[in-house]
Formats: sequence, C-alpha cells, structure tokens
Amino acid sequence: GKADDTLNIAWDVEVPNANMYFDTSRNGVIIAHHVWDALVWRDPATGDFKPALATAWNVVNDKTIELEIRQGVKFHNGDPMTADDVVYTYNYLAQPDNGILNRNFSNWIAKAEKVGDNKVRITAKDTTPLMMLYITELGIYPEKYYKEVGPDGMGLKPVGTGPYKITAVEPGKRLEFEAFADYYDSPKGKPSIKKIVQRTIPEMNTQVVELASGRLDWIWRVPQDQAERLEKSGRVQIINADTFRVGYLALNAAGGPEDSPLRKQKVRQAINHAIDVEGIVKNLVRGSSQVIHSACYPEQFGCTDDVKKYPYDPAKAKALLAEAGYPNGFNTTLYAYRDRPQNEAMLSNLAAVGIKADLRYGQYAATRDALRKGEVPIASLTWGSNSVPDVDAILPIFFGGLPDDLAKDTEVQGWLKDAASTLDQDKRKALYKQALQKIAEQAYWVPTFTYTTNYAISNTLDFKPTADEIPRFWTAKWK
Amino acid sequence: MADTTIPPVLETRDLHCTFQVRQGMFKPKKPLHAVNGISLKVHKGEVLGLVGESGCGKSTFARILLGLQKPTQGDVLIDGQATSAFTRKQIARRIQPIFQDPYSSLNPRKTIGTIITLPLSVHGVGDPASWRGTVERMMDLCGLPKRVYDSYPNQLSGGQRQRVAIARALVMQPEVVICDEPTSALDVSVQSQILNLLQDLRAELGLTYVLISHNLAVVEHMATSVAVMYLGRIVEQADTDTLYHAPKHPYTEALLASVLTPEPGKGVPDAQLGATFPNPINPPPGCTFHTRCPKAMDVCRKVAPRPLIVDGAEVECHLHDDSIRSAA
Amino acid sequence: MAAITIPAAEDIVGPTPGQRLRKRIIGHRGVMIGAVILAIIVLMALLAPLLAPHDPYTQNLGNRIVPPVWTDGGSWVHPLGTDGLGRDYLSRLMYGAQISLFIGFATALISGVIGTVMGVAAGYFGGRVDLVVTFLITCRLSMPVILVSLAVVALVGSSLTVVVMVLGVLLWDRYAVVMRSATMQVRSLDYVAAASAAGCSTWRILVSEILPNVMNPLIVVATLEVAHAVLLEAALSFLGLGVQPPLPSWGLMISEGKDYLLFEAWLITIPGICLFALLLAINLLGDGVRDVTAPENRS
Amino acid sequence: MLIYTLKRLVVALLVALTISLISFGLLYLSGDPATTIAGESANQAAIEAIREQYGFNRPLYEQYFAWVGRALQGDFGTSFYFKVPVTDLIFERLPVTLGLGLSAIAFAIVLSIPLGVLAARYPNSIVDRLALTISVMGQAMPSFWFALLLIMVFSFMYPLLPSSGSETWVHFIMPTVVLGYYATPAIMRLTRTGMLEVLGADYIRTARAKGLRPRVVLFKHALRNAIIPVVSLSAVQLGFMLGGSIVVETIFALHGTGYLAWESIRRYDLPTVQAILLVFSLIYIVLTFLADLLNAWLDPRIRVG
Amino acid sequence: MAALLEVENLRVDIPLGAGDLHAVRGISFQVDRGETLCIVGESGCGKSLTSLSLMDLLPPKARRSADRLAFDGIDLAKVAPSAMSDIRGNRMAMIFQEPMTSLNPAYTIGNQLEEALLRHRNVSGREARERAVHLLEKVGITGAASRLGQYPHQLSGGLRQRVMIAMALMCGPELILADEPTTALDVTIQAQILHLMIELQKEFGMGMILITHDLGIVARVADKVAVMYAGQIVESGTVNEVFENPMHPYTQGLLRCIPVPGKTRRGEPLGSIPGIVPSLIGEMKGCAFANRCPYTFEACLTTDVPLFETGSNPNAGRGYRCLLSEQQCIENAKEVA
Ligand SMILES: Nc1ncnc2c1ncn2[C@@H]1O[C@H](COP(=O)(O)OP(=O)(O)OP(=O)(O)O)[C@@H](O)[C@H]1O
Ligand SMILES: Nc1ncnc2c1ncn2[C@@H]1O[C@H](COP(=O)(O)OP(=O)(O)OP(=O)(O)O)[C@@H](O)[C@H]1O
Ligand SMILES: [Mg+2]
Ligand SMILES: [Mg+2]
Repeated sequence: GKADDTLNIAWDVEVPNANMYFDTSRNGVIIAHHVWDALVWRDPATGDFKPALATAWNVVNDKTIELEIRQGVKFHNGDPMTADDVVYTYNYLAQPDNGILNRNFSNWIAKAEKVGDNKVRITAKDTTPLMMLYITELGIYPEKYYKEVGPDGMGLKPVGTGPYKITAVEPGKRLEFEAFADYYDSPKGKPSIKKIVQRTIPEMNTQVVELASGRLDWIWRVPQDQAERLEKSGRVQIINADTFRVGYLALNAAGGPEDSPLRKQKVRQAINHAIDVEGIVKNLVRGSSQVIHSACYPEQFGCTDDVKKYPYDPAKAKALLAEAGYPNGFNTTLYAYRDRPQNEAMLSNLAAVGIKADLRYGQYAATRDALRKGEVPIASLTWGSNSVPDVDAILPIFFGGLPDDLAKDTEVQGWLKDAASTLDQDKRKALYKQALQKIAEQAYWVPTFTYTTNYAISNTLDFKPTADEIPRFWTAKWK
Repeated sequence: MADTTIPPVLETRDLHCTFQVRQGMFKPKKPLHAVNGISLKVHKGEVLGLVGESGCGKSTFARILLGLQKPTQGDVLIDGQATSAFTRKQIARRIQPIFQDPYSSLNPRKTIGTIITLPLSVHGVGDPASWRGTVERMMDLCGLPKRVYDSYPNQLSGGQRQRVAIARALVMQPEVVICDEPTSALDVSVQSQILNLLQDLRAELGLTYVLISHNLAVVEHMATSVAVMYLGRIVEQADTDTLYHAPKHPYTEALLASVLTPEPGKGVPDAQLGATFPNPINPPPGCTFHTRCPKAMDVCRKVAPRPLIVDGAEVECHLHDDSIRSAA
Repeated sequence: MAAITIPAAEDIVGPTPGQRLRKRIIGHRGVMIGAVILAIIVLMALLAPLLAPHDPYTQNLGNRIVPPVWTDGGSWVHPLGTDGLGRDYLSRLMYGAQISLFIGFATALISGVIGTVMGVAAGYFGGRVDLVVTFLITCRLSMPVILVSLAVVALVGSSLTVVVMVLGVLLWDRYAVVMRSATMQVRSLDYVAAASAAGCSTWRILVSEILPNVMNPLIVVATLEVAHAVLLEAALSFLGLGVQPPLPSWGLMISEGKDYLLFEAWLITIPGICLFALLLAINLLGDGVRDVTAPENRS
Repeated sequence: MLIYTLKRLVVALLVALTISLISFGLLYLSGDPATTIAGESANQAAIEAIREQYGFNRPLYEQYFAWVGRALQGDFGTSFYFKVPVTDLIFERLPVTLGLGLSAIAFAIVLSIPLGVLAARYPNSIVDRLALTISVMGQAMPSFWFALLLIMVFSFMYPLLPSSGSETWVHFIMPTVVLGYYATPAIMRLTRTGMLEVLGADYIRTARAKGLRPRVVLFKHALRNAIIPVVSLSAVQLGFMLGGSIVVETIFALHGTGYLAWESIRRYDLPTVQAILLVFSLIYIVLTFLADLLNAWLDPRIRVG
Repeated sequence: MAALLEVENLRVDIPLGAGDLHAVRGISFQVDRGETLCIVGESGCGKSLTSLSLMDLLPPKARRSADRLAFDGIDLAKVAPSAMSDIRGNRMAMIFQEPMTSLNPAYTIGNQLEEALLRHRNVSGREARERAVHLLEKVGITGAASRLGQYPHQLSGGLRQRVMIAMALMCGPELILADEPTTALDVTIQAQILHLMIELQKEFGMGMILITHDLGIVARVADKVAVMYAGQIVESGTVNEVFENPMHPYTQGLLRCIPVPGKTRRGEPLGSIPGIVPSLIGEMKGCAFANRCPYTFEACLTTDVPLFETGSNPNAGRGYRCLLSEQQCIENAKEVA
C-alpha cells in the first residue's frame, strides 16, 4: 500500500522463475522489462526507438547492425555493464543448444562481436525486418555472474540492469522487487515506488476481495461484469485497456475429411455471416473491445481493414449454406480453451443457422495439438502477437505454411515469404494487404474482436496501462 | 456291534483339519488343529452323540462331514465310498444339517416355502408343480401349519424356525442328518418338542443322526452311542449305557459329574478340573488333558495315549493302558 | 373344559419384513424429508420440458443478468432471472437437475457394479481373491479421487460421458469395502452353509443367498455414492473440467456464477442451494435407510 | 511386529508401483507434452528440441523404466515448468498442505468428537439434533461453495479475515474451517454410533453396576473403546484431505501441494503430477499404517496378542 | 426383623411404539442374609429386568414402580441416584451372564477390580491391589498377582467369570445378584463356578438372587424358588416344595420337559408345553398361561389370577398363581411323576 511504499500485485499464474529467457509466459515478459534493459528501448506511446544500453546504432546492411554501448551502467550486483556482456548475451542467445525457451525474439541472431572498446556488431542469419524491434526485447545478462550461477541461479537470484531488482524469489508463490538505486539515466525513467511484491492468487474472487480490503493494490484481467460492478462500488479504480490480442475462429479449410463442409468457401463465408460479433462485443465483451474484420490487430504494422467484410446476417448465412449444399446445416465440433461465455454465444449463433457444434473445451496445448494434427474443424482461438506491433508476429504463423496453417494457401504463403525478406516497408505493407484480402475473401478465419484487459487498482495508485499488456510499474506513482 | 458286512453309512478315517490362525495383528499365523485325527463309524439307524467342551472341534467335524470344509488329511466315507470322489451335490443328497441357531440358519429374505423347496429345486427332483405338495407334506410331518408357507422366518417363533430347518434338511430324504446343537438356543419347553420331533422322524424315515450337543442329559436321552471329544480328538467312545454307567476316561467322568439334574438336595459337585482351559493353538504335550486331570501321572505329561478298547468302549487314556501301568 | 376357543399359539404371525420396513420408513422423519425433496427434484428434472418457462439454451445477450423476481429489477418473465448469456435461469436449473441427477445415478450404477462384484467376490471367496481386492482398494484409496479425475478429464477432454465414466471407474471403493464386510458377515451365517449343504452352486449361493442379504448396505452406499458423484462433478465443473456447456449441470452453473459472487451473489447461491438441497435429500435418505435397516433397530 | 512392518512396506511398495504405472500410463498416453512445455509462441523446432531433450520420442515402457529407476533413487525428475527438481518442489510445498491438513483434522476432531459423545449420551436431545444437522450439512455442502461464501462474508462484506496467503495462522482460519468441516460428518457419525454401541455394551453395565460415577463410566470406560475406530477414520480422512486441499488451496491461494497438483495438471507438468500422486499415496499409506499402530496401542486385544 | 431385601408388587414397563411392554407385572419376594433365591423362567419372561430394576440399571426408557423396594430398610425407590450409586457395587453387587463381554477390553483386570474398591472405600491403591489379589485367590485363580496385569481377552471364559465374581465381592456386598452367571459356560466350568458361588455365599453370609432358566441349577443351588412366566411369579416356595410338589401347570410342564439320565426313558417322548409365550405388549386379561395350559377352562381366559398363598410355613412364601384348587394341582402333579 501507499503507507509502506510497497505495491502489492497479484497474478493468477505461478511464475516458475525469474530468468527471462526461460519463461515464455506473459509474466516472464513483464519481469524481463523490469529487471533487464535492452540495448534499445521502444517508446510504447510513439513507437520510436530510443537509446538505452546502447547510446547509438547504425544499420550497416540488411543483416548487420553496429551499436555503441553506454558507459557507467551498473548491474544490480554492482558489476559494471560492458560491451563484453552484450557480446556474451547475444552469442549465448545465438547458440542453438542453450535450452532457452524464448526463441521468437532471438533465433535471427547469427553472431555478435566486439568491434571497438564500446562498439558491438550484431549479425543476423537472414534479412530481418523486425531486427530493431527484437533488439528492444533482449535484455543484457552479466557475463561473469551468469557464467557463475547458470540459468538456475539466474532464475532464483536474477541480476540485470533494469529499474527494479529482484530481492526475493519464491518460485510460484511470490516475487519481491526493489527500485534499483543505481539505475542509470534511462529513457524509461527512474522508478517511483520503492517496493513491489507479487503474489500468485489463482482465484479471481479472492484477488478482488484482497484488493477491496486493501491487501492488494493492483490486479488485472478482471472479468468485465465484475469490473463494472467493482467500479460502481467505488472501492477501487478500473482501467480498461486495449491489448494486442485478437480472437478468431480458425476454420479447417484445407484439412479434415474429404467431404468436410469447411472445405467449401461458401460454408466458411456463411459462418462469418452467422456470427454476431457486434452483438457479442456490445453485450458480452464490452469495454473498449473492437470488432475486427481482418486477421490481425488493427494497430499492427501491415494490418488493414480494407478487406471483404461479413456483416451479421443469418439469412444470408443460411442461403450460402444452402448454396453450398447444406440447406439443413451440419454437425461439427468447436474447440475452445478460454472465454466460455463468448464461445457459448457463438455456438448459439451457429446453431441459429443450422450448424450444430459440440463445444470441446480443453487445455490450450491439447487444443493446439489436435489442431496441428488436422483433427479440429473449428477452433476458437486468440493470439497476442507477443506484443509485437507488426503483422509479422501473426500472419506467418497461421498462414505461412507452419503447422498452425490450416488454410495451406500457397499464394498467401508466397506473399508472406516475400514480405519477410525485404526491408522495404511499403512493399511489405502491400504484400500483407494482398494476403489479408485473400484471407478474408476465402474466409479462412472468422476474425472476431480485440481483447481488452481490465485493470483494477487501488484508489491511491496512479498507473497507466499500455496496449502491449506489459504493465510498467516503474512509471507508476502513488497519488 | 453292527453287522460288519454292511459298511457303516458314515465313516471317518483319521480326519484332520488344521486352520492357520493369527493371534494378534503383529503375530505370524499358527496352526490350530481343530480336528486332530478322528476315526468314527456310524451305522444305519444309529444316533451318535458327540459331546465336548466349547471349541473342541465339534462343529468343524460336522462341517467336514457335510462337505462344507475340506479336511487337511483323512477321509470321510459314505456307505464305504470316499466323499472326496463325490460332488457337493451328491453329498447333499445323503447328508443334511440342522444348525444350532434357528435365527441365522434361515435366509430372512425368503419365504418358508422357498426355503424348504430349495433342495428340491437344486437337485431338480420331480417336476416343479409337485414341489409344493412335497413341501407341505414335509411341513406337516414337522408340525408346521400350512399357513406359514408364505411367511418369512422373522414371523415365526424359535421353535417353529427350527422345525423349518428340520423340514428343509429332510425334504430330500437324506440318510444321515447332522444336528449341530439343534436345541441349545431354545427354551426347555421348546427343546423337548424338537427332541420329540427328531425322535419321531427318525422312526418314521429311518434316519441316522449325528447329534452334537453339550447337554449330556439330552445326549443320553437321544443317542445310541456317544463319543466324547477333547481338543480335536475323541477321547472316549462307547454305546450310551456303557458310557453313562461306566465312564472310563477322567474327562468323561468329570463331564458326567457336572450334569445338574433337577434333583434338589444333591448340591453342586466339584468336578475338580482346574480353572484353565488349554489354548488350542498351544496344546499341552503328551495327553492334552493332563493339565486338568485329577488322576494325571508323569507319563501323561510326555506320551500321548493310544486308542484302546476297554470293556466295549474305545478310550484314549493311560489309566487303561496295561503296558503303561505295569511300567509305572 | 372342551368347547372353549383358545387362540392357537402358532397364530401369532407378525408382519412380513417388507411390511415392517415400509412401516419404519414411513415413521422415519429423515427418510420422509429426504424422499420428498428428492421427489420434487426428480419431478422437476423429468417435467422440465413441460414446466420450464423458456428454452434453457436460448440466449439473449441484450438481457443478461436480470435479477430474480424478488429483487429490484426482477420480473415474472424470468422468475429466477437470467444468466451471463441472458438465458432463463429457472429453465436452466430445471434442465440442470436432469444432468446432475443423471451424473449421480449413472456414476453410482457403474461404480456400484464394479464395487459390488469386487466386494462380494472378496468377501465370499476370501483368500487370494480377498488379498487382491484389498490391495486394489488400498491402491484406489491412496489416490485422491479428485486429483485423478482432474488429471484424466484434463487429458482426455471433458464431456458428460467422460465425467461419468471417470467417476464411475473411480468411486467403487466404498461399495467394495462395505460389500466385502457385509458379505463376510452373511457368508458365515448358517443359512449359507445350509444352502451349500443342500448342494447349491456357488453362483446360486451368491445370487440368491448372499446378494439379497447385502442389499441394505448396498442401497445405503449407493445413495451416498450418488451424492458423492454429484458433489465431485460439481467440484470438477468448478475447476472447469466438468460437463461441457451449454449443458447446464448445477456444478457448472455454480462455476459460471462464480464470477458474479461478490456482486450478483444469487447467481451462485441459487444453484448452490439446489445442489445443497439435492445432496441433503440424498444424504438424509441414505442415512435414514441406514437407520431403518440397521440391526439394532429390529425390535 | 517386524514381520508386520515388513509386510506393510511391501504392500506400500506395490501400491506405489501400481500407482506410478497408472499415473504414467494415464499421463503419457494422453498426448504429447512437448507442445505444452514449449509454450504458446514456440515454433516447431523448439517443440522438436524439447521432445528430444525429454525423451518423449522413446518407447513408453523405456520411459517408464527409466523413470522408475530414477524414482527409486529419490529422483523424480525435473519439473517441466519450474525447471527445478520435483522433489525439491514438493517438499517445499508439502508443509503448507500438511499443516492445513493437520489443523483441519484437528478442527474436525475438536468439533465432532465432543458433539458425537454428547449426541450419543443424550440421543434425540437438542445436542443430538444439532450434531445431526451439522453433519448432514457438512455432507451436503460443496466445499468450494462454502469457501466462496465464507470469503464473501468474512473478507468482503465484513473484512475480518484475510482470504489468501499463508503467512500467519490467521490466514489458515478459513481454509481450516472449510477443509475440516468436510471431514466432520464422518468423524462425528462414527463417534456417535461407536459411543451408542459401546454405551449399550455389557461392560458399561458392569461399570455402572460397580457404582462408578457417570462421568467415569462415560469417559474412562466408554470413550476409550469408542475412540478406536475414530482414530483410523481420522487418519483416512486426513489422507482424503490431500485431495480436498486442491480446491481449498486454489481458492485461498495457499501454495501447497494440492494447488501445485492442479496447476501441474493444467500445465502438463507430468513429472510433478506423477510425483505428487505418488507422494499422496505414500502419505496415505503411512497414515493408515500409523493409525493401525495407534489402534494397536489403544486396543490391548491387538497389542497384547 | 425385616428381610435384607423386600420387594412388593414390582412392575417394569417399557413404552414402545405399539404400546407399553409390561415386562415385569407385579412381583413380590424377599431375600434374607445367607439365603439364595432362584428366579427361574423361560427366555423373555422378565428375569433380567427384575434384577436390573433392583440395581437401578434399567435401560433409560424403562419405567419401574413398586409398592415396596427396601434394601436393609433403605427405600430404593426413593433414594437419590447418587446415593443409589453408593450402594451399587458396594452393598449390592451384580454378576452378569456374558463373561466374554462384561469386562472392559481396554483395561487390565487389576484396574477393573481395584476401581470398584477405590470408588467406595477410602483405601490406598496398594490396599486395593492386595484385596484384589486376595479375592482372585479366593475364587480359585492361580498366580493371582500376575493376573492383575492381564487383559480380559487373555483369559478364558471360566476365568473371566471368576474375575467377575471377585469384582462383585471387592466391597464385601451384603446382596449378590447373579443373572445367569453360567449360561455361557461349559458344563464342567458351570459346575465349578456354581460350586464356588455357594461356598463364597456361605462364607460371607450374603444374600443371593440367582437368575437362571435351568431347573437343574435351581434344584442344586436354591433355598427358595420363584418361577416366572410372562412377567409374573407363577409359583414360589422352598426348593424342595416346588420340585417335589409343583403346583402350577407351568412348573409341572417344565419339569416334564427335561430329560433326566436314569429317570426319563431313552427314546420315549418327553413331556412338552405346546405353543409360545404370549406377547407382553398391552393389557393382558386372564391367566397368561391359559393358551398353553392343558387344564384351561373359561374362567382362565377372563379372570386375573392372584398368587394364592399356601403351605404350612408362611415365611417360606409358598404360593401359586392358578385357578385350580390346591387339591387338583397336587393330583395333576402326581400324574406327572
Ligand atoms: N474357519 C476357522 N478359522 C480358524 N479357526 C477356526 C475356524 N473354525 C473354527 N476354528 C477354531 O477351531 C476350533 C474348533 O471350533 P469348533 O467351532 O469346531 O468348536 P465347537 O466344538 O463346535 O465349539 P462350540 O461348542 O463353541 O460350538 C476353535 O478353537 C475355533 O476357534
Ligand atoms: N431395552 C428394552 N427395550 C424393549 N424391550 C425390552 C428391553 N429389554 C428387555 N425387553 C423386553 O422385556 C422382556 C423381558 O426381558 P428380560 O431381559 O428381563 O428377559 P429374561 O427373562 O432375562 O430373558 P433371557 O432369559 O432371554 O435373558 C422381553 O420381552 C424383552 O424383549
Ligand atoms: Mg459349535
Ligand atoms: Mg436375561
């Protein structure tokens, strides 16, 4: 609370450890942002890149970048941060057998080398349009300390250069952060709150009760209904913020049995028409959630709304089904792993046009496994793009021929490949637009809506969320 | 005795039955010789009385005769044929039981009619239509009113239940009936009814009984010959008159002395057997009775007596073994 | 002293066991209360298609979380209000009764068959059979049901069939334990020996002598296991692994109402109370049957 | 005694083996855990690497025997999720669960034995009715529902008790009540029927015939004998509480083994789930063994053969 | 001087769902010091309830009433429960039927023996122990001192019953109530126990009420006999009078039922009493034995039969409850013999 200058926060998931490269969860990313700084910092408000541990940089060519390393930065354990640490970190990440889990941001790295006292050159394996973005996500590890303690030691006693240092780790239970007194003059700014204590509380009601009784100051992902009523009670403040996460129904357009109705474009279009996304957003999801029509988050680079739209029209859906040879609809299965009410609503939309779907509600992993085996006709899924503000973080995964690609549209795959291998941003944009239009035309997906998150925070706290779902507590203040 | 050319209806040869019992949860199992070498013959029409203290193995012996318990050693012969060659069903046709407790020997969920019909239906005797007649005749014979055919056991008195048990045992017309304490759960007034019934039925149907009882007066009244059991063995066996008038074994003597007849003024005799009953799991060495025997000799503590025939009685006691006595 | 009528002593024939049982059941308050509640719930479940005011699956997103009629804003259109998807709560409760009862009885049936067979076999044959069964019981008891069923349901995927099968395969322990000891008791009684001595086959003894006489404890266990299964399904549903929506089991309704606990408590209290009433009724019934059939109650 | 203990040990071992087999088959037959470990954003290569690293591509029986071999040395492998030895993980969290279980059983005993005794002493009295009501309610109340209601009342409407965490004993009050209440009916019933039965026993009549005071008869002669089955039951109930702790720990955010088990199931953290199942069953077996010993100590018929 | 125990018109009723069960229906008797009264009757005739009602140990729902219930001049019907418990086990002691279940399995017999003395006498533990050893020896248990540490289950039935006797004697009671003390025992042990009880009773000069259903025991042990049927005493008197001249048809019937070695002829039918005991629930009219009696006439069914006193010595309490004349009864008895 404000009284002891300690920010008490709760998450519903256990944090396995505090070693950022060994935790792929959202919480791992949040911890990483607090404990480790990267070479470059991206301002979430403007999207500009600003110098962090590197004071300046120079893109040498398609695959190479050189950076000037900042002097006088200290790690949490007191060691100075040097170019050697940077080189070590990047080369460590480039090793294929290092066992790290978070490879999306790092598997482009070919090598890093020191090219001057404070100068580092980083080479990519391929043309990497998002190189700068990735660099902002890669925290720098202390070479000496990390060699000493290894990944496990790092997980229990993390050391970085970030605005908060971790003072206690009880895996799965709690983490304690303390503002780092020697934090350099970073574009992130100096932290204002002295201590942060994170606890894991799985049950949302318990979280809310603890918040209401003052034992917590910050929680998030509060269900909309509960959030609205909490706000009304006046005991806490509610902030509804956008996220990069979008929801969609993936339709198995290329797989499944030979006579699968979903192989027919008309059927897929019918499904698009059948689902009352607008109604669901307006009545159920609410907040600042928006309806989307293309397979990406609207603010992402390359995303466009200029695609074929399918307004809610059950009659048309029925007509399309009839045209496709299913005047009485058909039976199918809908796989889902979260947001039961929304899925039930969609289920009833489908039922209204004659598509009787069983809900198969299970674990995310099980759903995705089944999906990859081609056993899933319709899956209700979401994707958060790892908070990357570029469609590169979504389209190639689902339409670029990877295992999650159900459409298997070689044309789209080709465009996406082209887009990934050029640095020409306009060209990329055009290619993505082409792809998104075809995806919509073919109705491979039913894009639904963007997700928002409700933050419930104590009245004394001044906190501003960002769309990338990374709470930045170093910017939080007591009122 | 009986004609030796006709084999006895029932004969046992060196019958043993050993249980493995656990004395406490933490103790290993130990053998308990419940029946420890019994050889007996029962001739047609005889009533063999079997007496002995509680736990000496009478019921176990009865269960073996009925084929309900496998002997660990030895044979039971019916009409000279070993029952090990018979199925349970074949034994059932010839030997039937009457149990002590008329409350637990009738299935409370079945009507009297069904209970008595059971043996008929198991053996498929005659056609089912005739069963009811047969059963009612049997009930009549056992003094049961026809009305109770559709009653349940809990609606009957103890004596009536015992009559049902008897009817069930006799409906197949077996040769031998094993009565394991048939009256000890009943009041005297009912006991005499049942005993009379058993006598009548025996005469009428030519039955052979093995009558187990701890009531010596009852045995004397019913039996033609008597066997006295002690710790799994028959220690004395003779025809009833011989045994009651000239008991040979000290244990038989003590038993007879302990019978309390309703004759005022005679006082309570002191049988002079010690207060302790030996533990059947750890039977005393030598003659198992020596710990309580008022006439015990040194030899009794070491050597088990052998069966002897003395004045028409078979007895296992060193007192009657001339070779031992002359040695002593 | 001839012509007088003395009532024949043998005439004293009491009521049959069935009659006595009926009389005692009627006289037992717990049984009656339990039976009445259960009858109401069963009727509600059976007559749901006739009685329910709305279709339990029809959503009306514009009409969500309407409070019940006795609170401000409630109306008789939806006497118990509507849920988070605007479905009529009363109708869902009625159909939910079907599901919850089905789970309870189907599970009890499956586990009853497994447990009774095992228990009776162990009790009757003793020896090695008993050893094996006892060992299986120990194994089963040493695994927490909820943990195992959670694991299985999580891995296999949850659905009504899966839940019933999993619980059915897990909840046989009490049957086995009780049937084993009941059978042991009955087995040592003389009427079994008599049947055996009459030449009955083992099968016949088991079916016609043993089984009818272990029926009472079996019924008691069965009722209690119905309650147990309903409760477990509710717990699974609560953890998100029970029956699948839109099927409305009461456990699932509680789980769905959970999000509204603090502000719209009726969404969780109403199905909670229904579940409570059902479990109460079954337990009262089971306990009552135990009382009524207990041997000390014979007099 | 020694032989008895050895026999129990063998049984325990067999049970453990059976359970490990069941849990192994159960978990591994149900799909490929690699996807889960890799996480949402992992690509195919990462999944392959993990499959290789953990040996999921080897035949099942090989995996099983390798696992048993290591388990026999006390090594249950490394948690997929936490990347620490499962043994450490479990033993770190066990105290919370055991503490909760013990306080819950203590609560149940303290509530149910006196009530059970009184109910048996005064059958059909108000106390008896009360005891009956408490026990019937306990049987009929889903524990998660009860827990949520308690939170609503005692933390939200009247903020008296903390609803999460395990720092002080105050944090344990509500979880203890919820979990303990769950075991109360069975214990109370057994105490009551046991007492009723014992009070009708011949030796109680003997004690009264000696002119002993009612208090002495009730506590010295009756309770002592009625308590014996209650001891076993309490141990068994304590074992059952391990399962019950899943729900309770989740709601009250107690980081014990029950919650770990549930989360591990959701995370496909197979080594952890397996180890917890095994540990739970071993605890159960140890508990019943202890109960038997305690019984033997309480009951001279067993103690003195 | 008044007798040690005087009972007049003792009734015990047990309310049941179907009506009151009149288990004991107005019985009267007296026992003096050094005297043995045997109460004999068939199962369910109310023998145990009679003895329990004397000790105030009836089951909770049973109700007791009596015109007079005096022990050594103390009115037992009026004393407070605590005063009654001071008498119980102290001046009046009881021995029960089931030696197997009448001792608490959880405590050593030493503990259970001493407990009785420590409750009623202000003695040290050592003294109690000595008395226990003394009495155990007295009842014929060898190695008494070492037995104190044993638990009931380690003793055989006969030994347990001896322990029960010793326990009853711990406080030196003036009256002993023994409810079927030997029914569960083997014949040889039964004889020993009865023998022992008679000796001890003589030695301590106690009054004794011995309850049994075995006429053999009665004949050998009793000074006075009361024959019970359906909650009433149907015949009473000294042992010789009752056995030699049974007046009541029931007593006569009972005596005919028993085979006596040497007297009854082998294989000949025994006498018997047909039918069964009437239900004791609800009011009963007429003679309770009427439905089984060979001499029943109309009045038997309607008239409540009083206990007719007879015999030369009024103190002997000779009486019978039958409408037949004394002469008739004696003639019937002769038929029997
Ligand atoms: N199934 C069994 N398992 C172990 N021991 C047994 C078994 N049946 C009988 N025994 C033991 O064998 C001995 C003989 O028992 P049995 O029942 O034959 O005696 P009994 O002479 O009929 O006694 P009673 O007069 O009390 O009926 C007893 O010590 C008894 O404990
Ligand atoms: N607690 C009780 N509740 C109801 N009825 C009882 C109770 N105790 C005894 N009775 C009934 O009272 C009558 C007399 O019982 P009592 O025990 O005195 O008989 P008894 O002569 O001692 O018989 P037994 O020879 O079987 O011991 C019986 O009909 C019995 O059923
Ligand atoms: Mg026997
Ligand atoms: Mg009695």
